Amino acid sequence: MLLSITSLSKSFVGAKALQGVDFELAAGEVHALLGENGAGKSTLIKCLTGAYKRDAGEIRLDGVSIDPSSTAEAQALGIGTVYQEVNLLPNLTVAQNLTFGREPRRFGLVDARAQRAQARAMLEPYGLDIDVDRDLGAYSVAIRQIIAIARAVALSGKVLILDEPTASLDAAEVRMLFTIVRKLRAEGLGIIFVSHFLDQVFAICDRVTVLRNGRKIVTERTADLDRVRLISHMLGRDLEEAAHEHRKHADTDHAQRGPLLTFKAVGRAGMIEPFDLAVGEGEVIGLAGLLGSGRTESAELLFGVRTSDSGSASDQHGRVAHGSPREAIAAGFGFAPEDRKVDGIIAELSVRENIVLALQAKRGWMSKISRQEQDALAERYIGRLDIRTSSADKPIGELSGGNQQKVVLARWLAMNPRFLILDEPTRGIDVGAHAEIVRLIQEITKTGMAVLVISSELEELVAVCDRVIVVRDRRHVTELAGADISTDAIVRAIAKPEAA
Amino acid sequence: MIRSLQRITPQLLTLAALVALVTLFFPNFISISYDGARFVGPIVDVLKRSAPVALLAVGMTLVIATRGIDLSVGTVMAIAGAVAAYAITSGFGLPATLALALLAGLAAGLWNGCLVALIGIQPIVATLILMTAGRGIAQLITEGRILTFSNNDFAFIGSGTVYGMPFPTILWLATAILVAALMRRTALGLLIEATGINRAASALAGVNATVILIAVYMASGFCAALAGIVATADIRGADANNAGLWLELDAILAVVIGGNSLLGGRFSIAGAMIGALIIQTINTGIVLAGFPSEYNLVIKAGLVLVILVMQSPNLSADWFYLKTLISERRTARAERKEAS
Amino acid sequence: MTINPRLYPLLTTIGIFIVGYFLCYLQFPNILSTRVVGNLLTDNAYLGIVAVGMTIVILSGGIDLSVGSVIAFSGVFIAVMLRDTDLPAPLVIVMLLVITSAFGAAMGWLIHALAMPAFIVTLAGMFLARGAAYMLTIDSIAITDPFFAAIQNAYWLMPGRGRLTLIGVLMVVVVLAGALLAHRTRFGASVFALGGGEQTARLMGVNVGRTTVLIYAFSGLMAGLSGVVFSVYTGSGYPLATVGTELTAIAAVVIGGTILTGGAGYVIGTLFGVLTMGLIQTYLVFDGSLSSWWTKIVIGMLLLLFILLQKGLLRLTAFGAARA
Amino acid sequence: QTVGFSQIGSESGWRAAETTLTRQQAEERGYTLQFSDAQQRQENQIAALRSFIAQGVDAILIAPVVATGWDSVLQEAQEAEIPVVLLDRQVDSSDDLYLTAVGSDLVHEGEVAGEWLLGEVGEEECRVVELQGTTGSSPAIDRAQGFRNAIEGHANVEIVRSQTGDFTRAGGKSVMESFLQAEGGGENICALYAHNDDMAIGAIQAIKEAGLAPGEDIKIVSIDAVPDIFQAMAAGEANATVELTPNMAGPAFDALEAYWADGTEPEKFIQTESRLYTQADDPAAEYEARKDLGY
Ligand SMILES: Nc1ncnc2c1ncn2[C@@H]1O[C@H](COP(=O)(O)OP(=O)(O)OP(=O)(O)O)[C@@H](O)[C@H]1O
Ligand SMILES: Nc1ncnc2c1ncn2[C@@H]1O[C@H](COP(=O)(O)OP(=O)(O)OP(=O)(O)O)[C@@H](O)[C@H]1O
Ligand SMILES: [Mg+2]
Ligand SMILES: [Mg+2]
Repeated sequence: MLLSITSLSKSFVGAKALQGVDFELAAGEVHALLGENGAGKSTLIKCLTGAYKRDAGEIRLDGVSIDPSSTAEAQALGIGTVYQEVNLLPNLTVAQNLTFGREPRRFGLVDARAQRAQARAMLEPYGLDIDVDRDLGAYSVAIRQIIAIARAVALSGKVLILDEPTASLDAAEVRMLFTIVRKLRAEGLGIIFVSHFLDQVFAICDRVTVLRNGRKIVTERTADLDRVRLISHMLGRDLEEAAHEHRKHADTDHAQRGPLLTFKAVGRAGMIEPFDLAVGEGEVIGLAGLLGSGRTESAELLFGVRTSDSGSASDQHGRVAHGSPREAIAAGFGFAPEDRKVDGIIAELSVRENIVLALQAKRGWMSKISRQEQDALAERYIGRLDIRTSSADKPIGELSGGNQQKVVLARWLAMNPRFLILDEPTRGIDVGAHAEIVRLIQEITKTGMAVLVISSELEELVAVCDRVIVVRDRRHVTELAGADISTDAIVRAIAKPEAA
Repeated sequence: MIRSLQRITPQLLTLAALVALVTLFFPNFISISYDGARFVGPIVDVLKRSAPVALLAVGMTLVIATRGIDLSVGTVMAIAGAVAAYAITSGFGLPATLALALLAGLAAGLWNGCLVALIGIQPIVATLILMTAGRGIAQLITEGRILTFSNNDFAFIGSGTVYGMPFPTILWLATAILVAALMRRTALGLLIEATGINRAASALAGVNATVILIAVYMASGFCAALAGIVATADIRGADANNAGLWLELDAILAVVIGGNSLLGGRFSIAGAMIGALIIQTINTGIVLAGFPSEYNLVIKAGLVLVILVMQSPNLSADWFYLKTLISERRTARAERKEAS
Repeated sequence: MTINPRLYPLLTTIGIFIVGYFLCYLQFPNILSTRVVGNLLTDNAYLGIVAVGMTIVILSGGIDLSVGSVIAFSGVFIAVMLRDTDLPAPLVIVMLLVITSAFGAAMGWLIHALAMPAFIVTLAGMFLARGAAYMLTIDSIAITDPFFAAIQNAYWLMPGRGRLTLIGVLMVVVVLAGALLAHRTRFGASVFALGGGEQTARLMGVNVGRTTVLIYAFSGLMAGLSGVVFSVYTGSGYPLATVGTELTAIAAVVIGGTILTGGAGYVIGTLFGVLTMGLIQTYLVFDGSLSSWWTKIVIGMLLLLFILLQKGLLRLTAFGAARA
Repeated sequence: QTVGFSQIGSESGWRAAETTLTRQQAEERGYTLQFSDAQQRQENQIAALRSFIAQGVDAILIAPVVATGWDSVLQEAQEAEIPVVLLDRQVDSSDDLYLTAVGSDLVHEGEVAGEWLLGEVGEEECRVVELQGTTGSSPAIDRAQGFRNAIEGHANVEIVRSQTGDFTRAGGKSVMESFLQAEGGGENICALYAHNDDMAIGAIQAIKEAGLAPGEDIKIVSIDAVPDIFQAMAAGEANATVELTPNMAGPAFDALEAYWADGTEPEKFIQTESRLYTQADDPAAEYEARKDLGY
């Protein structure tokens, strides 16, 4: 075995993240590490690379017991890692990020020219031809993700660890990544792959290990598994697959319900061309497009995060002001942003406080939401969204990524908005929660709430949307509705220059 | 109540240890007597002398909770004091005088708040500007001299007593309690913490982060003005050159010793108040113990370092680890006993 | 030609300094004489050196409030050692630099090991260093050592009777060395990485503890060196010297375009920040009509003006870049 | 004529008065005064002197913040043939580097205060508490020294407590409070020696608030002779003060005028009088005379 972990344990204050986990990785194998949000996948990886100090257990690399006390040591041992949601350092240039810690030097000083050349060479296999002298922060999440992968690959002499590397990549980029992974596998590397996209797991992984509540449940060859069994391993129960059925467009009576909001010529120079949007009661609208096409910007204009150059919004009572988030909230909008770590969670506040925050801000500082009401709200949404936390008073920053996302959703559901904008609501969320959120979207629309969903997962859009608007090059180009919505149709609309 | 007491236990313990230490050097430290009109004793002095730093620390706690810092409070003390002395000597009544001084503090806070929240200048630099320029403004008012006054009502704020307790003590206690209650009875505390931890996310959740930021700097200015009034009333004169000089550092120290993080977020005003008492105990203790002045700073630095080390989050994590380890061992032993 | 947007803050700083200098020149033509230019370097030599250390600290997301006191301590230490012992001056200087570096390293270690904010640890360090200076002596002590006298009188007389002093040149050299350290070494990359985010830096393989200790040790070293320069400059050691210099240094670093939260900035920018502060001082002396209080107000306002200009220009260029 | 004046700062009323008087004197004689406030920093003063030299002023006045460290900049001034006059504080550079120094002898001031106290208490036991100036500043060091010189050999007078009050009223008051606590509520204190009047005024308030009578229960002697101390003396709350005149510029300009006229070298030290004022010297009138001098 290339890498073997035996009875690894790790606990945090108030949570046992890993309890006696065994894990093995062979050379020339892609091994998936799966589990629900908070199962302990990232913790296992961080213990392995020395980012966390493990409480107990042994790690052997090539049969030699290792105990990296820092990630630098792990890197030196030939373990390259892409950590979940850590997309390198935005304040360094792309080249600096790529060569960090191994900068080419001349006379003891970093040789900037060689550094640039090296960086370009590292990005070449990914077909990324960008200015490596710009700050990393100037590039989109997807590009940063690819850069992080390139860096980890270059560092991995023996083991490559990818913790949800595909969360913000689109299909073409995922395909490219897999080509590279296969090549590395052929070269004899061991690769650990964490993902919530089961299709990807089946596409590339040789074996699967499932964690649940910090314990190892099973390790099996992918070929011997089917989707349903895998999911029940992960959840500890069967998932009602109903969630992924097509939405019964015909059944619903949206058409009869009245229009809710009408946006006219909302846009901003240099960001997105003015567009119109009519939102009906209880309607689910999807925004589809490539990365960087301007979906997030559209949402931000609607919610007043950025101000629109022109345009107006109105409902049946007249004009609606949405020039700032506060105005938008007052008008009954809600917005769960894409980057939950930066724009979503308040890390050191408790789950309860994170849930009530928006409601409290809306009510004003004078009328504090009583403790009972807070507790009731927290309890309701922790139950309803199945948020895994040891208590409502746990700081949200200590929750796993997917659970944090659910808390942010809960914050907006607690507001009971009439128009909810969800930017990538299921990014990094496990299958169970994914199904839960999809069901939730369908459920809340029954009360008349309208939802705008931005998602890179076309299946998800197909599953929940009444209408899908396709965004390309900062323009809203096409609209698909009702029975026309299908993965193929969306892909075609995204790819094709304006035809129909 | 009990929970918040629990949170400041380390601070209370530190204070107790410090009092014990000072008593070791100066045995009369804890003696208090009543001379017919007022309580007398070193402890009473500490309670009174901590007024400026404690008042500053109340505002500073809020500013620090928003991940800011206010270096200008010492200067604002001087401005408010100068305004008050100027007003009272030009014949304004006491209420008008106090109102003017507090207004000056609020205006200073508004200025800081706008620089930080609207223009986006880093708090250290933004308040450094007022720290430098403000003393000039205060001196402009007093023309560089000490503006003395003889109004006894005003002087009462600095040296009067109520039921034998010095008025400054009552003032800072009342201010601390009022502000703490305001923070916890309303949602202000939560909103301030949220803004401090993640301004962008709070703004997206509808928190009016800009207004909150401006408000905390104004609160800090207000508290600084109160401190300035106390200091001015205490010496019956406005000393624009020296009032509050370097006191901002003591106030920041008090807030941090009180267990508040400079990175913003969770805050405890009670902790900061104990921090202020700790600092004043050190200051008074040094004088009472009779060391030569040139040792003052080294002693203070040494004590502060020891306190910081004892309260360090890493050490407390170790403490926690040790405690859980011991209790786990104990339960394991108990289980074994039961089994056998 | 396209300019990398990373360079905008630096270019703005330099631009503002040049324009400011030109405006002063219009009012007082004398200000362009070699005398004034030489003075600008000499008078700000100690500040420039300590600001290099401060830049590194701030780039890493920290702050060092102890430097002003350390400079005072250095002067006193040198003066006392030269007066009371027979040790040769160079040895005393080396001893001092070792002490201040160790002092910085100790603070860095506390910051890392105790997870305490740098602000507070270095605040205690500030008290401690000044207290230590007091304990050595409360008097000001003249330095009569011939070695110091030699450095003091080492200058090149520029045309126009301006003096380019050794300490002025030393400052420029230190700035250049600091720039290389920050922008061209692995240590520098780690400093920037820490400023970008400690957690991320750790995951990318930065040895956070070692880097933190080194950063503050470097700042201590610079403060010590600055203390040496200051004692050359004033020919004495005085425990009350350079009170508040840490704040001046921080202001210079910020005017120089370094972001206080860390992770972005240029050491060369700091040089111009220091020169800008010096220019403000020089302008005030040339003007010579301000009262003590107006001096303070005007310094504050000019500081604000520079920062606002910088912010405004940056916003404009950022906007322009977005447009382009 | 253009005269550059490098002032230490504006840390006290006394210094503000010195600045005012210097301006007044310059105006009366028709000089242009280039004023520079160094904000308590020697480095700023050195820089200011260099700028004055670069500007080519006709003379430089400087109130040096500290005694040491002026050699090289004074040398530069000499090379540029600009006469330098030191105000109110001395430097320990060679005296050919400056034209003259105007000031009082700080040690002597302390001695005058000490001698007054000796005369006052005679052979009685007297426990003295001392409020020192800012630690490390030359007035604090010299005034402490002078007082000790005076009481040396008089075993009945003893300094029992000594602590810095930073030359401020607030410092004087709070330190005095602690002194009172430490010395049996003030019973054991016979006299207070304060390094400046401001600290004495603060201490007087502390003594009053402790229920004692300043000036009687505790004798008070201090230095500077600022207006407010005369008020206290008039009220019987302070006993004596030693004058340090803020008019240093007058004699300085006299010397400069003579020098400009025919190169007359003045004496190297023009000492101002350190006059002792007591309650017998009509303090009320002294107050009236001084109150508008910009203290
Ligand atoms: N720094 C921390 N402090 C306290 N608890 C933590 C910390 N990091 C993780 N946990 C807890 O450990 C458990 C495992 O978290 P981990 O991040 O490993 O989950 P995960 O499997 O990666 O989930 P996801 O799919 O959402 O990324 C969770 O219950 C989480 O709350
Ligand atoms: N290839 C690129 N090069 C430079 N900047 C890019 C690139 N792609 C995106 N950006 C910028 O990054 C920012 C965020 O883009 P982002 O990818 O979030 O847009 P989006 O349409 O919302 O897509 P998604 O929601 O899928 O991320 C945009 O301002 C965009 O200008
Ligand atoms: Mg994870
Ligand atoms: Mg987006």
